[in-house]
Parts: sequence; structure tokens; C-alpha cells
Amino acid sequence: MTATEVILDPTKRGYWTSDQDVRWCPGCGDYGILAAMQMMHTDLDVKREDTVFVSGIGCAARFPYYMSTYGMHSIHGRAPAIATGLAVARPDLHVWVVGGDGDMLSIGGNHLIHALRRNVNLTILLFNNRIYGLTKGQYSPTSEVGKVTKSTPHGSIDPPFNPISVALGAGATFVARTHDLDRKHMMATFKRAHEHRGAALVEIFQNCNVFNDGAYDNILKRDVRSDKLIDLTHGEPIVFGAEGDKGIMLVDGEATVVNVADVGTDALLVHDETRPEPTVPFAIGRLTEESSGVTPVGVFRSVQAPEYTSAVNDQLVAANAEQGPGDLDALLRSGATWTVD
Amino acid sequence: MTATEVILDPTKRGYWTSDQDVRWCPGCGDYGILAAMQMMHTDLDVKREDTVFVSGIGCAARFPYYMSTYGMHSIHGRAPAIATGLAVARPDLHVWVVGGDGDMLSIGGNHLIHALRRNVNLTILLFNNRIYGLTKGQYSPTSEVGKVTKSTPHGSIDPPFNPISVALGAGATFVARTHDLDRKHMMATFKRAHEHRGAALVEIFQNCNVFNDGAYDNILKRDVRSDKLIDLTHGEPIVFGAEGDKGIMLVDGEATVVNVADVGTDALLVHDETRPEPTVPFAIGRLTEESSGVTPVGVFRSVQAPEYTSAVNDQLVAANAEQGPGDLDALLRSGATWTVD
Amino acid sequence: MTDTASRPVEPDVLDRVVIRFAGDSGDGMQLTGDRFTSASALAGNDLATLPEFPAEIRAPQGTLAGVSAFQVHISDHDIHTPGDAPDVLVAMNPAALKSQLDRLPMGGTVILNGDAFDERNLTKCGYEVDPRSDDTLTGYRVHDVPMTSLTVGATADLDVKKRDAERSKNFFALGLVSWMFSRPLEPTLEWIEDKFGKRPEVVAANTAAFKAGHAYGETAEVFGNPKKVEAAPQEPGTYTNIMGNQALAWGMVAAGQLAKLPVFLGSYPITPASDILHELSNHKNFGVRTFQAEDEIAAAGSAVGAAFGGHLAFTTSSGPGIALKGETIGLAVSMELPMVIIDVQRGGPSTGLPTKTEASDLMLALHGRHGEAPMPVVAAHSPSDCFFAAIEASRLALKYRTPVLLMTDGYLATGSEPWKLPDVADLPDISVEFATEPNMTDEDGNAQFWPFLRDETTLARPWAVPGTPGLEHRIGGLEKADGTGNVSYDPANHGHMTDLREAKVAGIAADISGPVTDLIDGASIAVVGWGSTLGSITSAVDRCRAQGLPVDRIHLTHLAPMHTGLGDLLSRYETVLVPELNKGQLVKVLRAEYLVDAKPISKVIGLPFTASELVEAIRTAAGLAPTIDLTNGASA
Amino acid sequence: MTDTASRPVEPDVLDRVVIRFAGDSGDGMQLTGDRFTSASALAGNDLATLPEFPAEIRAPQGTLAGVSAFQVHISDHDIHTPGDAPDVLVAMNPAALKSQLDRLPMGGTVILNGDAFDERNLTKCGYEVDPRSDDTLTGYRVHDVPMTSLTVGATADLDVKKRDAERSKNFFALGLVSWMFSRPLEPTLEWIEDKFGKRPEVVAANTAAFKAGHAYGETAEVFGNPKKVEAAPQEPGTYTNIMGNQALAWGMVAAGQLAKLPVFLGSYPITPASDILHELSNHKNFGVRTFQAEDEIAAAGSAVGAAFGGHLAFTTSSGPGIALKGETIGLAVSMELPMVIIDVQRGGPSTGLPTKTEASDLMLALHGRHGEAPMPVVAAHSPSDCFFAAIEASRLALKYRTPVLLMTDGYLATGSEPWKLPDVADLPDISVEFATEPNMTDEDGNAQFWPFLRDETTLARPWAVPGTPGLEHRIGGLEKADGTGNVSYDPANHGHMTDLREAKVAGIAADISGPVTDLIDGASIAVVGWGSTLGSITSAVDRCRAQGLPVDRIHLTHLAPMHTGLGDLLSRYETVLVPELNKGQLVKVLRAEYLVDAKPISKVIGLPFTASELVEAIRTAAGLAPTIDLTNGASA
Ligand SMILES: Cc1ncc(C[n+]2csc(CCOP(=O)(O)OP(=O)(O)O)c2C)c(N)n1
Ligand SMILES: Cc1ncc(C[n+]2csc(CCOP(=O)(O)OP(=O)(O)O)c2C)c(N)n1
Ligand code: SF4
Ligand code: SF4
Ligand SMILES: [Mg+2]
Ligand SMILES: [Mg+2]
Repeated sequence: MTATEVILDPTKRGYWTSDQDVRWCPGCGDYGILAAMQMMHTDLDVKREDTVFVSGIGCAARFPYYMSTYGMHSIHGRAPAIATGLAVARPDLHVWVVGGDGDMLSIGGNHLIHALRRNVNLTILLFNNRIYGLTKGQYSPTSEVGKVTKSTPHGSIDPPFNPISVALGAGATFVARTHDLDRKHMMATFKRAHEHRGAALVEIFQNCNVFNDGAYDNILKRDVRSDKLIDLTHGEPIVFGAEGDKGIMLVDGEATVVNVADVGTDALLVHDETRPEPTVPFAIGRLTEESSGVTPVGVFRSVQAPEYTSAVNDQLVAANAEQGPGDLDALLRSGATWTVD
Repeated sequence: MTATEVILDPTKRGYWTSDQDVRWCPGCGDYGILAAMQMMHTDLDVKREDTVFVSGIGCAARFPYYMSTYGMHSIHGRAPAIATGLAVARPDLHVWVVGGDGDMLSIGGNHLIHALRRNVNLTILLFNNRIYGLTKGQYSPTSEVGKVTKSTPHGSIDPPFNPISVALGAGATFVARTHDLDRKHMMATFKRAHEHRGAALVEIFQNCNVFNDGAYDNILKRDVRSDKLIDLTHGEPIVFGAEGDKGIMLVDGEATVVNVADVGTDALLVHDETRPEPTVPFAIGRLTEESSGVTPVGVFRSVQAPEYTSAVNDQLVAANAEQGPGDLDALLRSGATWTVD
Repeated sequence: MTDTASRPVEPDVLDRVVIRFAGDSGDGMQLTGDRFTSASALAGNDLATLPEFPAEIRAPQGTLAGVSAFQVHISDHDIHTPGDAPDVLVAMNPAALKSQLDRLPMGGTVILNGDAFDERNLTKCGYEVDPRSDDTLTGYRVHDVPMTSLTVGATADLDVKKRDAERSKNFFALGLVSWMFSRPLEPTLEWIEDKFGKRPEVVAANTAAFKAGHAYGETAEVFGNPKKVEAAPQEPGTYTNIMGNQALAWGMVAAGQLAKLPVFLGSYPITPASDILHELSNHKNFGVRTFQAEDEIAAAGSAVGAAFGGHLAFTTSSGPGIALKGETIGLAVSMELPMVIIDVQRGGPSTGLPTKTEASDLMLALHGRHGEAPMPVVAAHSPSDCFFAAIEASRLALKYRTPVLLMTDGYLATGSEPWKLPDVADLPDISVEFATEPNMTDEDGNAQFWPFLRDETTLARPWAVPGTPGLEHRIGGLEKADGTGNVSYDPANHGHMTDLREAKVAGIAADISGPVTDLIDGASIAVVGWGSTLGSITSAVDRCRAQGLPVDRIHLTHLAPMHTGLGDLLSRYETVLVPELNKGQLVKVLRAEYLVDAKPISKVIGLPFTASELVEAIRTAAGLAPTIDLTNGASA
Repeated sequence: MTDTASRPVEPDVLDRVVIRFAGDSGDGMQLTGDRFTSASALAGNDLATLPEFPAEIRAPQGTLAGVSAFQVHISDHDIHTPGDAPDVLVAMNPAALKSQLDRLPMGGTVILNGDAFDERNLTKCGYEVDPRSDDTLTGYRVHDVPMTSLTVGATADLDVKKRDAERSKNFFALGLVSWMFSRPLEPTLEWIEDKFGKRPEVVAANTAAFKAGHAYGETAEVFGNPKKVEAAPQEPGTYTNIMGNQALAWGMVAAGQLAKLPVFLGSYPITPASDILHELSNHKNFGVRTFQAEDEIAAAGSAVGAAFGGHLAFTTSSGPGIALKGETIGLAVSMELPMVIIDVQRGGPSTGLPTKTEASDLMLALHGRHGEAPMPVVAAHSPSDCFFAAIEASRLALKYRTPVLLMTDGYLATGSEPWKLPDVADLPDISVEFATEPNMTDEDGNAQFWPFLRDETTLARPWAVPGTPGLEHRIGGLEKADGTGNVSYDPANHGHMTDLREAKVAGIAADISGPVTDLIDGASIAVVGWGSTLGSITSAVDRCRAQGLPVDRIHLTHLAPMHTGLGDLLSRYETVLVPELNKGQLVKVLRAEYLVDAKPISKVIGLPFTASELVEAIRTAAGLAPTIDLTNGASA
């Protein structure tokens, strides 16, 4: 931790930057995510010492080393569980969780869905490059069917998870998606996630230029992006396309791509993040490159619900109020006792 | 394995019954499930030796001991993973997986969702008594909020999983629900699940009369059942109520309880298990005692999709066709070699 | 009723007695045993208990598999075990009789619930002939009491259904035995009131049954004089009867108080550890947070997170869970974070015998992590010692910033003993300081924080918790550069850090007391133990000495690092015997460490050693008695 | 060009040489080393290699952390290690020079890529002054070659961009070194064609660069005579150059063939074990199924399932994954199912040094399960021995129906050596029979199947796989009654089964060969090793003997059970030394087992022993040389 320069202004990116050399491959999408996170923090009213990044293992999981906050680079898959313990113990902190698609959805899938179910106050970033980067390119639970990798020389045969579906299925109260090519969108999304009280999951499309280069090219390339990417905006009808000529409508319960000209703007689905039920966000989440050729980004769902760490605290406060502060001597004498003189 | 009587007729329940004493508490819902399973088998054209029950640990997980098939009572939470290995190795077998809500959704949640995602040919039974039975009554990930148990004397604070939502979120191709009080319904549901090629999940509402007695009373008691329970029938509009006077309609994408008289039968949602997208089954799955006062049972989703173990096998066959059968000597010489005389 | 009944009788005085209650798991035998124990504790006896119950929640009624038993040893002097063999066996049904009778020595007393000996029950447990009618019971003093019907009779006036009334029969048995051993009635009557207060009909039925049992003893004339075991001479003080898991939970609460830190427990239920979670969950007013995780890995992980956040963090489990936690514990070793992992051992391997005791996880505790991952291991040796062991494990964890494994077992967890309550003021201060200031200056004079700059004496690194400005740092499981804690792949640094981690744990040897020894002049045999065997070993060594054998007793309270001077001590003996409820795990460690020809005495049948087994084994080693094979329980 | 260039020169003959290629991880050093190795293997040298690479995929270019190196030792005689110190160091950039130079003894040759020594690169790795211009390189033979520009020049006529052309500079280096050591050009030219055939521009650039490097050596007149290392005398036969992970994967395929069973591998990627999964995934035509599971527990679980289904089941991982698999392995121990767990060890604890070698999981392998869960542990001792070790582990697993742990490490996994291919017909038949018939008759004469009725000799239980009519049975992790396999809570049965499981594994001692010994008359020092240290120990013992020291060499191939007679053998020596890439794990086992005062020689810096370190250590133990501290790598 040899800081050569000491930056004391939290509105400067340097304040949020640690002194460690960043060690991702040149060109890796992780750089952009890091920059967005540091920049986003210049905009927040939080203190460096009150923020903790907890990660698992993988390229993505190197993230905490590069933030000047507290951090833990733990073990593969367990970051949501470790972060839960930290957040329960210390509800005063801002706890972020960072991991890759392997870390969070393969080995760590269970901890992830339980953190989401419990609605623990964590901001969880899933760096989805649809590959195992750190172990040099095996397929992951988000790799498309037929993926040829070192471990699947004949092509993978299992369908991928849709992380949005998994999160909504688990009961997540905040679910969003962004991508590593749009710093502004990332910053806005991270900020929303950070503001959410409860568990917030952000899937980030991230390019691994070494082992899965161009995984998102067919939705993110400049020339196709406007026809492929849907930016969800709360309260607005869902439209997209360079000319805003396409939209999403609920047809028979399913989110469906339509020409605005054919159906009229009023028929379009108005995006409402705050619906109490996750069904419509789920419907929107089913829009994928494979299913419909389009991919929504932005906030799918954001609802308020009792938060876990506060509820834990409330029980402590209530117990204190009811039983009085703990008295060790009284505890030891709380069973039947007898006295020998 | 001291069989006193040898029953050789597979259409008799006894053929499917092992010689072990059943050791659940008197009155436990597990008895009814076992009976339904054994009875259902009398109706199948399968051989005892080709069937395997794999379970984890818990009261439910005792199940394999009582079937006269092959079986494994493994370790807590790992049955889906073990069964996956068995099914991949032996696609000729009928592999069942049995576990409780703790076994399958707490410690085993990740293996469950991955088995569902991969669409491994397994028939998975989730005995949901919303409690840890074997360890004497701690709350589980399906216990309702506020549950007072040994480990939550002040009431639990985390919202439960909805197993139907979790399964659909994970991409399950077959999802159903039944309950321990209706043997016929169980048998029909088990049979449908058994016939499904791919991963089939059946949630079974099961009463634990010792630690969570009456968990389902308010939907299953005779006098309320017809108003509370919806039996899903493929191809039929979803109606319920003693008089068939209530129904389910998609309102703004969400499954909603309506009076048939108010909306007319044509407006009702016609249940279609086979929709390629899981969105509408998901919507139906959101109907719960808590959300809407009603609870659907039956098959939520049943779609055909490539099955994992067959795909594994196909790759073996293809490799054989392309490369010829493996030749060990040739393998050893497949790199650069040199000869010393 | 005859006159004699009302004549106050002077009870016969006994110095000790062992009573075993046995019945169907639905019969409430654990409760019965518990109540008798409490009443005896209040009467001032020394005592020790051994509950035994089946793995099923409720095995089929009336079968051998469904038998639940509770043995209690009460005494007017200091005792250490629940007794080798019962003097009195209460058998509530034929299965209980069948499965337990061979534990009762000839001449012992059997009290049967005659009503339960019907055709159906006899068949269920495989009696072809009623054992009361053949020579099965020859040589025993048998009391055949129609407990069920007497209970029903006693409750006839009450507004309870017959089936419900029958369920009170264990209170009849308790009343009868209470009379036989002159236990006061009041504590139990009060307890019934307390426990069932919300259901008055149950209070009434249990009270009636209990009193009826007592009256039956007084009246029936067949039981002879009542017996009495006087109070044991006890040091002055206030006592309570305590079970191991409860003592452990209280110890965790105490450790938090003594450390001035909030307590966090991350746990996943498992027999026989769950009760620690249950007990602790009741003490939220101490600022205790309990978290039931989705699995054991998450439980351990959450404790790591809480420790990073500055809590006194615990995770509790039994063997299968401890095996799962290995990788996470390794992370704590690498990050040098304080936490306590508690292993309440049970019969293995795999699911094994989940409700039975065993001490076969020692090697797992010492070595169950990949890489060189040394950490301290502490063991409790009696139910009440669990309290102090929790504090000691916490002290080491906090002071040395290391995970610590604390070993107990099913026997300690569910067994109980009278405990003289410590004066809270005498408990040690185990508080440590968080880092609050930078601890280094860089070349340019800037203040820095080095998370791996160690204390020179303890080699502990600073514990800087989030929220502390200026000490922001990142740690992880990759190798860290000495001092700065930055990731380092430098070969020499790795060797150095490996040495430092080893030295830190080894250095703890200078900071621990023990072993617990009882040495005599000229002893040539040492009996070395650890954990729950202390009671049995103490009794056995006392008896051996009474027989003239020159035996010393050495009990380890810390398994890693080993006690300083232990090697020298052991080298003095001709014979070193190591009784363990495993196949010889500590013995391996002692041999490797000290090259002493230590010999195992093994027992792996799910039950603790009896003192007489150990006496036999020690005599055999001394060339005085024939060999016995304890492992197979042949002599048990 | 001058005339001399075309004059055929007679190379100087060397008996051995060690070359170390070092550069940025993006520079293709592993590939370069690999090619040089292959060409040398084809030329008939004996050889051994040591790749070293950073944990990051691509650490920042030009930094010390980004340096990747490959050391190869080629020889005209039998050698055992990749060489203690290089004779030639090829440094493609300043960081490579800075991090590697201290390995090169004075007088060694340095070949630099001078083009890389610009301001930026110098600063990046902390050189304040260009090391070529101060006395950094004094005492070395330095060749400063502008490799990048020469490569660009050589490819100028081709249709490749400058940046792409620069990437071929490693082939320039390879060409130069190939000339220096008289390697034939053809194999590498062919290989370039083969490997990059699909991209003709890459073939052209690499070919041009390679030839240019070669020509530069011939032309530049500064390199003196080329050197040559003659072919080593090798037994007649066909050879291939093999890496450990590949040999292991082939051994798994072979085991399936020899067992006549389909192979199943359940695995989760982890360095350095992943390549086994990769390699095996290419051999589906052998009926091999590979399953990339969601985690290590599922990987092990899937193997348990496949084993139950009658497959030869494997699971592969490294330390962190092995720690996670403990509970599942315990289940296999309890159910007595055959499977092989492979641990490719790496630096620990926790994530540790993931790309470095270490052998610190031995105690985890022996003891990393709860309860008494004995199982065999086998270790491979050279890259090619991984092949045979896989077959041996499979043989034991199948024959004794037990999980077996097979230990290798990062050094074996990625290291290579020439391997004389075995005759497939000479490989052992390891097939076993599935049960097909009932094996018991009940009182009523009904045929029954008892899944725990053991073979009297091996104590193995029958393996009845689903699909076999009449043998339906249920097994699990609860304790089983001897014979029937039904769940049993009977105390004596548990003791008995514990003994049986122990005896079964102990009995394997009679069925294994080894240890690998090299004994001389009158030796008073034994050097006992296991695993990948065989090469270093062999060289060291040979050198010690050459110095007149009476040293024997004993290498264990099985760690559990131990080799029969090992205790007697060890008791013969005055001094028993145990070199290990850990803090003394085997030494603990030997001391505990045989009460022999074995002494550790430890090295835990992520690198294998060099022979000279071991010679020093042995001499020290013999009182002949000063102590050196290997652990900190001070002398490495
Ligand atoms: C217990 C354990 N298992 C496996 C590994 C090896 N491992 C490290 S990272 C990783 C997956 C990396 O993929 P992902 O999580 O998607 O992150 P990325 O590198 O792509 O950012 C694996 C399998 C490990 N370190 N620990
Ligand atoms: C690794 C491990 N952790 C914990 C346990 C203890 N345990 C056994 S069953 C069980 C949960 C039982 O609940 P559930 O799965 O819902 O089954 P039920 O008994 O309710 O049928 C637990 C926690 C165990 N046996 N192994
Ligand atoms: S391997 Fe891929 S994900 Fe990892 S650092 Fe390199 S480019 Fe990024
Ligand atoms: S505890 Fe509950 S689930 Fe278990 S056997 Fe008894 S009634 Fe059934
Ligand atoms: Mg990834
Ligand atoms: Mg349950």
C-alpha cells in the first residue's frame, strides 16, 4: 500500500483508486467497469472507510484491490455469503459484492440466490463475460449452447442461465443490467443499485478479449446497438430502434417486439420497475438475443421490501427493550440454582 | 434386506416395497407420498432394477430405503449432483431424486438449479414441509416470514423461496406441484414427471405433524380446498371454486383472480403447459396463499427441449464415428515420437 | 392403604446410585431423566448424565430402534462419569427392556411398566415369550408396575381423555423413582407448573401422575425402604446443573462480554450442535447476532465476514459440516482473522451415527485444510468446561488473529453436571484493540497502514475494521507480502510467510496453561487424554491407584500447539496410554511429536468409556489383566 | 555475410546444458521453451523442464509480475531435474533480466533482446540505469541482440503489419538458440506449418523469424562455435515427450481400457488441474464422459453417482477443491464405492500461489474427512509416472471398492520428460466383476443380495450396479450392518465396521509394490521422499555418493497404506532425512508410524528442490557442511 500521491478529495477519481497496479489483460472490459465505479463514487456522499468490496475468485474478483476502500478478495463463489456476514454484523457499511459468471452463478449460485431471497443490503455486481477467464477459457453457466472451449471441444450442450430470470425467480428486489462499453449507463445503474435498500443485482455484460472476444458484438457493436439494445426507463413506454420505431408490448402475457407503427404507442408496455409482482420484469428479462433478437438493459425491477440486516438489528433492539441489556451474571443464574454455604 | 415374502408382480404395490421398516413419525405426510409412489409404479412399464432413487439427508430423504428399487441415501444437499453423475453415466436408468425443502433449496439449492438448467433426465421430488424435520424443527427457506422456531425464537425475518419461481427462473422444462393429501393427484403428477424427458421438478406440499403441523391447513382443509386450490389442466381455462365460479385471468401480464361471472369464460387464461417461454407459467406460479389467497397445483410447465444425458451420449457416438473407436496404442503415439533401436 | 404407609421411614443411605430410564422415544424419557437430574442437583448431589436417543425423529413405536434412554449417576462425593452400569433400570416397554437389560448387572433392580407388555409390543421387539414369564429376569429384583393403568386411574377425575392421560405415565415413573430415592417433590411440581402452565389440563394430569407414582412407592410395600444419597460435599457457592451445549453458548456470550465485542454466530443446523444455535438465539439482548445460513460453507463464510467487520465471530457444526468448512477456514488462516469454529463431534464417517458420541475429528481439526494452514485447536473436557473452553478459544483467536477450532462431542453436548457458577468478575479480560492509526510511514513521509505488520511478541497482525478512516486495506487468500499485505508471488516471501504463520501458532504454547495433570510420585504409567474422556479417565486412574498401580493422569486442553514440556513429561514414563473415542488419533500426534511409544486405547461404538473398561485396559497394559477388545464393545 | 558463415562448423560437444527462456507473458516463452524441448526430445536427448508463469492471465506488460519463464535441461545422459541453474538465459525484456539474472551463475551466457531495453520498459521494472550500461552484467557473457527489429526486418517482404511481425520475435530467439545448440530446423518448421496452417501470414512470419534467428547465429560471429549435446543412450523403443497432466489423462483412458469400463470424469476447472479435464474431453471416442460440474462438490458427487452406475469414476482438482470434496469423499468411504480423486497440488494455504508447485496437501489427503475414514493415497513421482499412477490408483479403487486419492503437483503437471512408450499389451488387467447373482439365502430359502458381504481376502464388498435384476439394494452414509448393509445404530456393529474399513485399507499393503529404492552397502543415511521430488533426490543422492557419502534413496509410491517392511528398513539408518515441498508432513507420518527420528528438509517457496540444495542439506545432516535455510529460499 505504498501510496505515492495522497488524494483527499472524494470527488476526484484518484481518491477512490488504490495504489495497486491493475493487472487485467490489456483491452479487458473490466477496466471500463472499474473506471465507472470509481467515477460513480466521486458523485456519492459516502466515505471511503465505510465502503467494502468483497469478491470471490476470478479475473473480475480482482476488483477490490483497485478500489481504495476496504476490501476482501475471498474464495471462489463465497463472496455473497461472506458479505452477508459482514453486512449483518455491520449494517452501517456499504457492502459491494463482485464476481464473474463462474464465481456467482456456477460455484456461488446458491449463496447468490439466498442473498437475494433474504434481501440483504448488498450491491452485487455480476461481471458476465460468459466464460471462465482466470482459468483460461472454459465455458460457464452463461455460455451459449454449442460453445467450443477447452473443456467442451465438441461444443457445450447445456443451456445457459438467464441471470435476470434467476434473480427474479429467487425473489430479488432490485435487478438491473448494464454493459462495459457505456460508462454513463454503468454509472447510472451502479448508483441506482447503491441507493437500493436491500439486495441489488447488477449484471454487467463484460468483454473478455482473450477468451471470449466479441461475446456481445452482435448487440453492442455501434452499428447494431440501437436496433438490439433496449434501454428501460421507468414510467416510459418501451421503445427502441434508431428511429424509436420499435417497441415492446405484452402479447398474451409475453414481452413481444412490435413495430410502433403497427400497434400505436399506447399499446406499448409502459415500464414499471416498482410493480409488486416480479412477473412483468420477468417477461421483459426473457427478451434475449436468442429469443427475440433484442436485449434490455437498465433497471428491470426495483421494489421496496423489508431489508434483512435492519430486521436483524430490530430484533436486537427489541430484545434489549424487552429483556434489558444482557447481564452475564444473571444469565448464569437463569436456570435452577442452589447454594452451598 | 430380509424379504419374508417375495412379490414378483410389478402391478402389485408390494413389488415396489422394500423390506425395511418405515420410520417416519406416525401421521407424517411422507407415508402418503410413499404410497402414491409405489402405487404409481404398479402402473408403469418399468423394471425395478432400472429405477434408482437418490436422496440427500432429512426425513424426506429416507425415502429410497422404502422402495424396492436401487437407491442411495447420500449426503445433505448433494442428491441432484450425484444423480446427475449417475444419469450421465447411465442414461438407460430412471433416476429419481428425493429431498426436503432444506435439502434441496437450502444447502442443495445450487445443485438443483443446475440440474434444472442442464435439463438432465431426472425426476426430482421436493418434499416441502416448510421446516427442517430431521434436525427437529428449525425454519427453512420455504418457511413463512415470522416463523417462530428453535433457531428463530423471535420469528424468522427472511422471505421464503417460491419453489415454482426458482425452478422456472432456472430454466426448468417441467415444473409441477401436488400435495400429500391427494393420492390420485400425486400419482398423476408423478407419472407426468416420470414421462418427461429432461429434468422434472415436482413440489409436494407435505405435512410435518411434529414440527410444522397444519402448514397447509388453510389451503388443504376439506372445507376450504375448493376455494383455495386451483387444479391446472392443460388446454382448459383456469377455473376453480366449488361452483367453478372463479377463474384466473392475465391482467396487465399478471395472473389475477376474477369472478367468472364478471369477465366471462372467454377472458380466462387457458392453461398451456407447452408455451416455449416460461413467463406465463411464472405468472401462474406467483399465485400463493400470501399473494392472492389461491394456490395452483398440477403441471405449470412441460416443454420439450434437448436433454442433457442424451446429448452427452450423442457426442460420444459422434466422436466414435469420426475418430473411430479409441485405440490406446495410437493415443500414446499421437504426439511427436522418436524411435531408438 | 396400611398404617406403615404413613409411618415416616428413615431411608437407607447410599453413597451413589446409577439410574437408567428407558422407553419408547415417544415416552418422554429424556424429560424424565432431566427432571430427576435437576431435583438431584438441587438436593446437592454430585452427578453426571448420559442421554441416548435414536437418530429418527420418531422411530416406529415399540421397536428396538425407537428406544430412548437416559442414564444419571448421583453421588454424595465427587464423581466423573454417568456410571459404568446402572443399579436401577426403568423400562417403560418391552423394547426398552430388551435393548437395555444387558447393561444391568445381576442383582440390579428392574422397574417395568407391566401394562406395556402386551402381545403387540412383545412381537414388535422380537420377544417370543413374555420375558416376565421365563428366566429372562432371573437374578434381578423386578418390580412389575401397571404404570399406564395406574396413571389413567389417578387422572380419572380430571377432564382429560384416556389417550392423553396415558401420556403422563412417565411422570408416574418419575414419582415412583423420586420416592425410592427420597427426592423432594416440590421442584418437580413447580417445574410442571412452569413448563405446562399454558395448558392446565396437562399440568393437572402430570401432577396427578407424579403424585400417584410417589404414593405408589410409599404404599406398595414391595420397594422396601426408600434410599437416599446425601448431598456431596461441595465448595461453597451457587450451583446450577448445566449441559455442555448450553455452557458453550453461555461461554460464547461471556466471551463477547469479556472481549467487549458483539458476538456473531453463523451456523447451519446439525445434530448434536444445533442446540448451541438455539440457545444463543435467545440472547439477542446481549447484542448477539445469530444467522442460520443456507449451508455450512455460508455459515463459516458469514463468520469470516463478521470477523472482518470486527465481531467476535463463531461458527458451529459437527463433522460433516466441519469437513465442508475447510476451505473457508483456510481463508481465515491466510487472512489471519480471528474466529472460532466449534466441532461437536459425532459418530462418523459420513452421516455415520449422528446422535452418538465419538471423538474422531481430531485429525480433521489439525489437518483438514489444504496447504500449510496451522491453527490452534482447543478441546473442552466436561459439560461445564465448555463454558471456559469457549472463552479460551475466543481469547486465542482474538489475541493472535487466527481461526481456532474448539472440539466438543455429543457426550459433552447433551450430558450435564452441577456447576459452581464462577464469579463474573474473575473471568479474564480478553479484549483486544482495533487498529485506529496508520502504523508506517513511506519514503515521502506519508502515513500508511500495513495490515500485515506484526506485533513482535504475538506475531499478530493489526485488526483494522471497516469504518476506520485511513486504514482502508484489502486482504485475501493469495499470498501476501510480509508487512504490506499486498499480493506477492515472490518465492522467498512465501517461504517467510509460511514460517511466520507457523511460528505464530507455535508461539501460543507459551501462553496457555495445562495440561490438567494429576501426578504421583514414582508413577510409571501415564494415561494421556483429551476432551470428554476426562471423567472416565479420572475415575479409572483413581481406581487403579486404589489397586496400587502407579498411574499418572495427563489431560490435554490444547491439541495445537501442544503444551510446553509435554514431551519431557511423557519421556519419564515406561508406559504411555492414550484412551480415545477414535482409532488412535492423538496417539499419532504424540508419537510423531515426541517419539514416545504411546499406545492407543480405542473405543468407537458411539458410547463413552466406562471407568471399568479403562481400568481393565490400564491393568492389561501393566501386565495385570487379560486383554479386552474395547473397540467392538465386547466388554461394554 | 562473410565466408565463415557458410563453412560448416563442427559444434563443440557438451554433456548437458540448461537453458532458461524468459520474457513477458505475452512474449510466448512457454511456447518457445516447449518447441526447443520437443526438438531436443526428437534429437534423442534426455531432458526435464520447468515452466513458471504468473497467476494473472496477462499481468501488465513489461512488469516483473508479468514475467513468464521456461527452463529446460537437455543432456546426453540420464538426468532427473530441470537443472539447478541455467547455463544460458534468454531475456526478452528488462523485467525478465531483472527477475531472472540472479539464477544465472557467474560466467553464464545472457542473450538479450536489446530492442526491448527502452526507457519505458526499464522504468516499468524499476531499473534506474540501463543494466547493459552499468556493472549489472559484469562477469556474464552477454549477447545484446536487437531481436525485434531483426524480426521486423526479416518479415519486411511479407504482407504482415509491423505489430504482428514483432510478435514473431520469440521465433527469432528460438532460431538463434537452435543454432547455438545445433538443433535441427525441420521439426520446428513443420510444427509452425501444422499449428498455424490456417493463418498463412502467421506461418510465413514465424518461419521467417525463426530462420532469421538461426542465420543470425551462424552469421554474427560473436557466438563462437555452436554447441551440441549428443543423444542420450536410451533403451530401444519408441519415445514421446510427455507432460504430467497429459500422462495422467492418458493413464485415466488406459485404466478404463484395462478395467473394461467406461470412464467418467466429474471436474471443476482449477489451476493446475484443468488440463486433465481438457485433455480427457478430447477422447470421447474411448467412451470417456467428462462433466464440468457447477462446483467441486458436485464434481465429486457426480463421480460418486457414476461409480454407483458402474463407471470408472474420477474427479480432479487442486487443494481448494480437494478441501471442498472431503465430505463427499467420506460418503464414498462409507458406501465403499470405487473412485479416484486426483489432487494436483499447488501453493497454499487458501488461494496461495496458484501457479506454483508445492506438496502441502499430504495431511489433507490422509486426514481431510470427518470420522474414521481411511482410504488409500497414491503419489506420482515424474511426469510419465502420472500415467502409471492413474492406472495403479484405479486398480486399487476397483479391486477394494474404495475411493483412492492420487497426488501429483504443479511441477509434475506442467513439467515434461521423454517417455519410452509402454507396450499396451504389458499393461496390467485391472478389470473386476460386477455382482450378477444373489449371494445369500434367507431362512426361508429365498435368494438375497447382501451388498456388504465381503470378499474374504480383499474385504471388498460386491459391486452390483443398477440394471442388474435381483440385486436391488439401497446404500448410504449412515452406518450399515455388516453383511446386509441395512442401516444399523448398533454400537458393536459400528465398532466392527470401523475395524473392517480400517483393515480393508491396511490390507492393501500386501498388494502394492515399492517403495522405489536405491540402496548401497553400508549406507547410514536414508533419504526418504514421495511425489515429484524423486528427480531432485536422485540427482542429489548420486552426487552425495560421488562425494563418498553413504546415502540410500527410498521413494514412497503409496502413502496409505504404507509399504510393508518400511519400518524395518528405516530402523537400519542412523539418519533418516525427508525432503518435502512442505513443512514436514511425511516426516510426521513416518515418526508416528515407526518411531524413527526422521528429520525434515523443507522448502515452501513454490519451486522444486534443486539437487545442489539437497546435497547441501544431506551434507549438513552428515555434519559436513554448514546449515542452509531452504525454506526461505535463501540459497535457491
Ligand atoms: C474452490 C475453487 N475452485 C476453482 C477455482 C479455480 N477458479 C478460479 S476463478 C474460476 C472461474 C473464473 O470465471 P469467472 O468467475 O467467470 O470470472 P472471470 O475470470 O471470467 O472474471 C475458477 C474456476 C478456485 N480458485 N477455487
Ligand atoms: C452437511 C450436513 N449439514 C447438516 C446436516 C443436518 N441436517 C440433516 S437433515 C437437515 C435438514 C432437514 O430438513 P429438510 O431437508 O427440509 O428435510 P425434512 O427432514 O424436513 O424432510 C439438516 C440440516 C447434515 N446431515 N449434513
Ligand atoms: S482473461 Fe479475459 S476477463 Fe480475464 S483479464 Fe483477460 S480479458 Fe479480462
Ligand atoms: S419430523 Fe416431521 S417430516 Fe420428519 S418424520 Fe416426523 S412428521 Fe415427518
Ligand atoms: Mg467469467
Ligand atoms: Mg423439510
